Amino acid sequence: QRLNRSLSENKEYMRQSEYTIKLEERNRISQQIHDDIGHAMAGALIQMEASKRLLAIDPDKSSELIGNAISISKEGLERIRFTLKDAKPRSEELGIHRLRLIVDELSAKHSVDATLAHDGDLESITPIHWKIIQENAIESITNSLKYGKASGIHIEIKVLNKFIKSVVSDNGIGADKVVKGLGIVGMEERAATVGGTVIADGTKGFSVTTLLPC
Amino acid sequence: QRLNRSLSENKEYMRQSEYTIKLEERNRISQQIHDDIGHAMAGALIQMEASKRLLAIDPDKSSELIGNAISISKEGLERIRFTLKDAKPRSEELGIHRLRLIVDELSAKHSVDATLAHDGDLESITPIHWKIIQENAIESITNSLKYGKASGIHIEIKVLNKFIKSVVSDNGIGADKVVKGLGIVGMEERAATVGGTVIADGTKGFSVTTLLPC
Amino acid sequence: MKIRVLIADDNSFIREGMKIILTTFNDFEVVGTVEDGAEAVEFCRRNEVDVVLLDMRMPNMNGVEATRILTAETTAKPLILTTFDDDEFVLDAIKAGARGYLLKNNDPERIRDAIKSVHNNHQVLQDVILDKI
Ligand SMILES: Nc1ncnc2c1ncn2[C@@H]1O[C@H](COP(=O)(O)OP(=O)(O)OP(=O)(O)O)[C@@H](O)[C@H]1O
Ligand SMILES: Nc1ncnc2c1ncn2[C@@H]1O[C@H](COP(=O)(O)OP(=O)(O)OP(=O)(O)O)[C@@H](O)[C@H]1O
Ligand SMILES: [K+]
Ligand SMILES: [Mg+2]
Ligand SMILES: [Mg+2]
Ligand SMILES: [Mg+2]
Repeated sequence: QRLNRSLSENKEYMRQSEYTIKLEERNRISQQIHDDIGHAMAGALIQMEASKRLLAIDPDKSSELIGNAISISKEGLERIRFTLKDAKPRSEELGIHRLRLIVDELSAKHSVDATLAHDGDLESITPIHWKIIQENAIESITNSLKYGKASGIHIEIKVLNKFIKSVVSDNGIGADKVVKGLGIVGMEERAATVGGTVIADGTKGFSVTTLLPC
Repeated sequence: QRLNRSLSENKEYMRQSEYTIKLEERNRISQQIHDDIGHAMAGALIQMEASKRLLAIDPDKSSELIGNAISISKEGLERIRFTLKDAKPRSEELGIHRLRLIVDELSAKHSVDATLAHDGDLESITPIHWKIIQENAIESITNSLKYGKASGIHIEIKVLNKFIKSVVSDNGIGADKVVKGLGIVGMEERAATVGGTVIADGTKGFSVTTLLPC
Repeated sequence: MKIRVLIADDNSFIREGMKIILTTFNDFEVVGTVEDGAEAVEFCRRNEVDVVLLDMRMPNMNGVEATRILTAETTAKPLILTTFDDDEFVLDAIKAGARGYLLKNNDPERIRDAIKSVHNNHQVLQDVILDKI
């Protein structure tokens, strides 16, 4: 009970703080674009204007100026590419990183051992897949804490040939009969949006398997 | 005690989550740059190359092409400016927003009423000023919870003609004699980096005033 | 005989600019310019085309899908034109049968050479993407 409350309190706090962090990050990147790319483009623009003016009068000079504009623009594009490469996380990093955060958070703050394992090529998991996997995992964990009284939770992601299989299992008291509530139905609905399914099994501890075609 | 612990636990959680949020925000902006500005620049570049190749053969067409490159680049610059305007928070927003978060967090999670007021033109507070104000406020709040057993904390920011005045006051037990510890000395040092000072007063509740020249 | 090139890009400045650049070389005949992948496929079904310069991001049908169909159904050789080499679709396009990719900010001479080597059945891959395959 206490555990669940603390989880959701943290969620609320995070939601508030998110805005501030986003603003700061946006600010930082904006500055970089402004300094790097904005100035390059402004410089190229002036060279072009000059080239255009000289086109009839002094073609050689005009050609030289447009050459300058080309180099400056190329360098600008090159720099954008660099900034982007630097800035753009691979979706797999974002995805697995998120799960790791959840697992670490569980282990640190709650009296559960949480572990995470994965197998197969994570790169074939799209951001949409990750979103479903994460949301289902959070829902499952909530149940494990609430009903299972589990002391251990394990998350496993397997990328198979045609499927991504994500299993959240606990070592808690399990359930003789699973009467689906909004939690499990929600997981099923999320999976269904990409043609996937969910299997809940309460016979040995509790496990929820999300299968998504890929 | 409990209050303080919860504050610092949240800090730790936030630090972890920050990374994820930043990645997502960076991803979003990168996409925008990629789609908008990158493609515009590529278009301009090819027009320039074409113009250069036609310069001697067909000056009229060449002039038209460079004219295109100029319009595209101008529009691109305009778009960068727009993206930045959209993306770049005014530092005052960032600053006051942060304090508001702190105040809301205090009121929601602790048995204190916290309030925030400001007066004068917040725009003249630089990010460095904000940083000092925020850090000093957090230090003061810690003290108010720890020593003052205060049920009310008030933060007030006043932008005066030559000074920014930031006061954190509580309605707690106060202190007959203030023996400065690392907390207050730290506040003084931060203020000193921009030529400012700190006044601590324990005669009626406790108040800490940070004065920064602007 | 000149190499018959089709240019497919939804950006008219790139389309027309590229056409001018290629026309100033003696090696090419630009047989058409189209605005999306579907038009490119349609054009290649009705006309003899040696090399198709294909933009990645286009409405209706993107470069990847067009590459797949062109490779399966025609003799035209797709060469991808892209702004950024970290574009996630570039790799898909190569898997779908593209002979290579070219950055839009290359020198005209480099673009010329790339089209010629694709025409001669060579692959054109710029360094970065190679280690991803
Ligand atoms: N980890 C678990 N251990 C034991 N029983 C579980 C576990 N997870 C789910 N259950 C059982 O399955 C039922 C259905 O769970 P589900 O999440 O769908 O609904 P709920 O948690 O009861 O309601 P909601 O999620 O809408 O708050 C639960 O009521 C519980 O009896
Ligand atoms: N809000 C307050 N109410 C009552 N007494 C306070 C208050 N703030 C500070 N004091 C008194 O002033 C002293 C100095 O505070 P200061 O923050 O400088 O050091 P500290 O809190 O004792 O140590 P540190 O901040 O390094 O942990 C405190 O020990 C306390 O006696
Ligand atoms: K592209
Ligand atoms: Mg539930
Ligand atoms: Mg202190
Ligand atoms: Mg396009």
